[in-house]
Amino acid sequence: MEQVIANGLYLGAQYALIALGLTLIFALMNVLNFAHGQMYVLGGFITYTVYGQLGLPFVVALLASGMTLAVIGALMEKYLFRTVIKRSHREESTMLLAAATAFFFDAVILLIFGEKQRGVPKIVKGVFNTDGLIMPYDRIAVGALAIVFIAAFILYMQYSRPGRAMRALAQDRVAAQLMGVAVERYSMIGFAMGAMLAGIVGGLLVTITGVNSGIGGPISIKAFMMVMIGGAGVVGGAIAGGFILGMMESVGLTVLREYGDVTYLVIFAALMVFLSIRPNGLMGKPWG
Amino acid sequence: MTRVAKAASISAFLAVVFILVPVLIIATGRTDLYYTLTSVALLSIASAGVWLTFFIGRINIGQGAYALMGGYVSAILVVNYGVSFWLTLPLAGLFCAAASILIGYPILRLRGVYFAMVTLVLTEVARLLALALPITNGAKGMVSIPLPGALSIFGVTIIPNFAGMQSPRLAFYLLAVTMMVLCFAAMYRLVNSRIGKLCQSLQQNEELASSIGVNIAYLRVIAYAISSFFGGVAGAIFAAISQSIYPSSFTVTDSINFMLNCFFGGLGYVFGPMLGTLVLYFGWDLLFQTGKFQLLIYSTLMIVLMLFLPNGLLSLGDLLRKRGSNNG
Amino acid sequence: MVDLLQVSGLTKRFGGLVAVNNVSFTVREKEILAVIGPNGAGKSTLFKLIASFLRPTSGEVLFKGERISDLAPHIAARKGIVRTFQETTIFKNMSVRENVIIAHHLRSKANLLGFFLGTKLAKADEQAFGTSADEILEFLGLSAISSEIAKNLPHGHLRALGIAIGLATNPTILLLDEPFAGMNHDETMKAVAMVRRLRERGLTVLLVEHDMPAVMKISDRIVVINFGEKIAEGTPAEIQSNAKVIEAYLGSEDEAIGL
Amino acid sequence: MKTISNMSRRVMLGVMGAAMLAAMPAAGFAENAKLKIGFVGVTSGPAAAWGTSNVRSMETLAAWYNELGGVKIGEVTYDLDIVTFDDQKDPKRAIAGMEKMAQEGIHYVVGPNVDDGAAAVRPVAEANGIIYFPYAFPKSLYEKPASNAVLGMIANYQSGPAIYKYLMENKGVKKVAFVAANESDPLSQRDGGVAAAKALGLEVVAQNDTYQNDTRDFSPVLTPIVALKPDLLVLSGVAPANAPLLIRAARELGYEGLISTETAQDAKVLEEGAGELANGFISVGGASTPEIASDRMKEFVERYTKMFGEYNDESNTKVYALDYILETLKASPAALDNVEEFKKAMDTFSAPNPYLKGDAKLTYVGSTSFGQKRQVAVPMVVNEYKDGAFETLFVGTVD
Repeated sequence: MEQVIANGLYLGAQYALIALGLTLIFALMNVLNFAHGQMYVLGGFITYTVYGQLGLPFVVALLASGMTLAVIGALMEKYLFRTVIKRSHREESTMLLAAATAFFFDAVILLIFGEKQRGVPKIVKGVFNTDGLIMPYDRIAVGALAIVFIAAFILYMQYSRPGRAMRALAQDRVAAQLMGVAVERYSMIGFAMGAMLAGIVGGLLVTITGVNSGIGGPISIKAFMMVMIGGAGVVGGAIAGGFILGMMESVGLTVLREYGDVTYLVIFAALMVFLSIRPNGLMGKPWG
Repeated sequence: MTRVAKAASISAFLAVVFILVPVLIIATGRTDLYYTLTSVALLSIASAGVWLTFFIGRINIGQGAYALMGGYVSAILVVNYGVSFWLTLPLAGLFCAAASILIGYPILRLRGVYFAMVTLVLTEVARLLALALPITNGAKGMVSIPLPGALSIFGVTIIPNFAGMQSPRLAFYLLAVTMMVLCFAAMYRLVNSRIGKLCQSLQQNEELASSIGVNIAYLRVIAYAISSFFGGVAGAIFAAISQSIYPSSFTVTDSINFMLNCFFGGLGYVFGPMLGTLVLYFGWDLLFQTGKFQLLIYSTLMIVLMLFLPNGLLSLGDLLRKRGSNNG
Repeated sequence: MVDLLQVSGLTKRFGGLVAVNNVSFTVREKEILAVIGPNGAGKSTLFKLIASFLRPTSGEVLFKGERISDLAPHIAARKGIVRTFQETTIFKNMSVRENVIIAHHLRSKANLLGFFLGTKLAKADEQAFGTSADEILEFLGLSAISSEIAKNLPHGHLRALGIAIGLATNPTILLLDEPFAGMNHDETMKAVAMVRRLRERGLTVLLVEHDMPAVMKISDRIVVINFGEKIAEGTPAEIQSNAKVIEAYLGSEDEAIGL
Repeated sequence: MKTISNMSRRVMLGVMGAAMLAAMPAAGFAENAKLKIGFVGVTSGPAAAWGTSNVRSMETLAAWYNELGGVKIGEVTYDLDIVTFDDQKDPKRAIAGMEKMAQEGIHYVVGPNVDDGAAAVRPVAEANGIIYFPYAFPKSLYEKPASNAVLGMIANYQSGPAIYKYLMENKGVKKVAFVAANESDPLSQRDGGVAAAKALGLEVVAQNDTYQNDTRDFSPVLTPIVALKPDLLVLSGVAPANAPLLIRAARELGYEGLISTETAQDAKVLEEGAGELANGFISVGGASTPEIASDRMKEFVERYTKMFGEYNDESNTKVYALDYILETLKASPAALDNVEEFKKAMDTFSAPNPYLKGDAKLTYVGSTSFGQKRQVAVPMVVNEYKDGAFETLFVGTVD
């Protein structure tokens, strides 16, 4: 059972980090970024190239992933989403734009990096092993790093000037504007940060699970689920959602294995029932 | 539009889909277009359902679930119980509508991305159920489903046996297009009747709608049931064409595509989903020549169109009209 | 006068917070009754409880002697108790006339299928709604703008449209949520006159309001709440001289009471 | 000024376009007639690796043949033209793809890559006289009354028993555990594998464990299975992308038994994804292992690598389909536009297998499994992964 909980915690930490970027973008702009998973994949491939192929230190690779994605995110906000939000009658239209950018990323990634599953050398070798609890050191390292990034993100949002501005923006766009927050500027920064988080988590996880050009879509969907569990647009919710989903998968796959192929059926059904009872997730704003 | 102009454009449309298209296909020998257009017609029926849920203010990414369900209902009835395909068609739709009432009643309380998300999960639930339930034949799918038989009423054969035809492709095309015309006619009537206004009232403000005495829960469920009915019918016909159905016949990707069709055509226009499906599905097919750059070009065009026409292709007409009146 | 609406022992808790605490009063037929109170006194919650948009923790609301507290809002509306909204809540992408026509929903004789098929009954309904909508717009002085899209209207017209929507449901009692908020003096005077005319149409009006001078002018009786509790009830004159009320408002908005 | 420069640019572009159009036929060496061979399968999305290795094998071979002056069938020499269609793993699209092939007058198509697609295209293929080579295992595709599908590789119900038997006899395997993705193809393959293992008298300790295909971390799935301490862990129908992740997770959880699969895998992917943890992993491959590969196979690998930058070991299996089509056509030129002739030829067809050392033959098999010859006789090469490459464990045959 310790193993199951350890698996769940590790999974939760990485899920939470994936969900953070998505929820940030959603909170600031009400955009459900379908391309989040593709950004993660791109981050993974950049780390693969810099660390795995060019042989530069892992930290450099991780920075490269984060920075590249931040720039891409900023450009996307400025030239795509801002325009469409301004000109569209219904804000759901951004979903089509997000989906189209997801396809675009898919195509570009496939053309540049090919169709094969890619991996990099381990960042830390060896396995931690005591009485039935087994955890490779690289997983521990990645899990810890993920938690560090989450903590840094929370502190940044809480105490830095841009962080506070973004929180005001998330709470009430109009009020924030009246209070003198540069809405456009912080929307762009927020989008860039969300994309950067996706890139960083992609770079982190490529060391454990590798990367593959086609997994962006499924990762986005999983991230949506975590965000919904916790409540859309709430940082705490994304973290809670990530850990809950991680734990449910870990425990479910062990407890329900006798019954065959039902673990995910149960998880999904539970999610539907849960949301029917709590329509805004654990701690979401009413009207996502 | 005046009544005359309306009648004229409707008859022109009917003439194009029922006469001109088959004639052109026969003249040019491009018989592969029958299937492409059949797909467009069927997918646009399913997309029309999604459009209807947009019309009451809900983002629906769950239509794939009902298409899959409809396909299985029809396939199971035809294969296991020997029911005529023609009877299973409405039954598949009704089954989906009934299921959607049960599912929709609790989840339609959700709004925005939450509803979108739950419906997305629903698609996956449908796939997993199709894998797990014994009646669906699980992972092995249902194959060798017979083609639709003859339909006769009072001894008069209305539709001949598909299996006996030289090419069932034309027959499937006509069937799909007929269903599409019926479906969009019903939608058009719905949207332009008082019910349409009621649905719009839901989309624009549920609280106010409720305060003027509209039973919002009931109306939402009704709209969702009609939407799912469309999905089920489309799925059933697809199962008949491919003579097989698998848990993966309709997936999350399909659900997302249905939604995109609606966006692309325009959420503010009844015929948006039809045009959106035509352009997106056909567009992909036309780009077939570009090989490995297909997806790149497709997605780039989509982004560009989105930037210039964020309210859908049909908003182009409005834009031109506005520009014309400004200049005049 | 007959008691139309009885509010008895109404209480609403949100978690640990008591928003409305054991409030009781009655509304008589064809009177204008105002509920006032300082900011955050629980007026809005009370209003939602009466209109069945919230369920009370305890206590109940009786309408013509029948409990309506746990009914869905549309059922309450069907019984004749209809609210308008504090914010400018309208169907923003419809024209003014369409807004009013759609609000005739409760008067439909045809059902949904009938409207779909366009039966005789449905056509008669449509006809009747149109006529009635025009009459209501005329009554509220909105005829000139009946084909404007609602979201383009100025503030004052929106408020009037909200009332027009309320009227279209043919209510017995109309609940107005801050009908004078954000209006200047002239607009308020017009609105006061309009509310008076509502009563002349035979309606009972219950309003929740901030604007003291207007309330003093318009109301037959006033209920004052503070911190979720009723602290006074009476005619405008009685309220103006009530020590508790003055105390409640002191320091915050003394001039607002009109002293 | 601006207008003029714009105009001149437009004129330039126009001229260049026209020149290119004019140059095209000349550049095409259009002396030979064209023979179009189709491909309908998945070349994008998470399963892109399957179809991509198909397409690239075909394109490499076609370029090779064209370079050598074309393929002579009957009296005519043809240049090969590979027409590909990405069905995105969607059976509805697969039908459209097959329709397109019919429209192009193509009678021989490779693909689709999955069960649902292969089943969905059947009506179109049969109505339009198209022989197709799916990489999908359902028997109903190949048994009568179906007649136009030819299984392009070894089915898991053929290779599974052989592998399990070998491992029983040589490695003392007694307890087997199965794990599969929760999708049609892997689940069907798992069911086949479980039945085969039971028939051999093996103890199946886990047969219900599944994972979502989008799983990236397999520790939770494998934790309970590893605790059962099986001797052999079978990854049924595992996608090449998932195989290294599963292997790595199992090993890191302390699993010490054998791991095998019945589908083709890629050595490079295993090396990057699992490194030395993948050593000893058993899979079914084609014939590129040095022990058995002929010079032609080596040259194929070389050309493929040159054309696409990197070889994919799955192509060992997928190189065969196009050669089978061409060789059978050579043996029966009338089949060029009459697939009935092709079917007749299949019963007696035989040609040397150019990719294997020794005197192996290309023939059609499948009588035992399907009751008619509807499978290519790809050698059943069972590989063991070791330090970045495959080694041949044993070679079997299918009849």
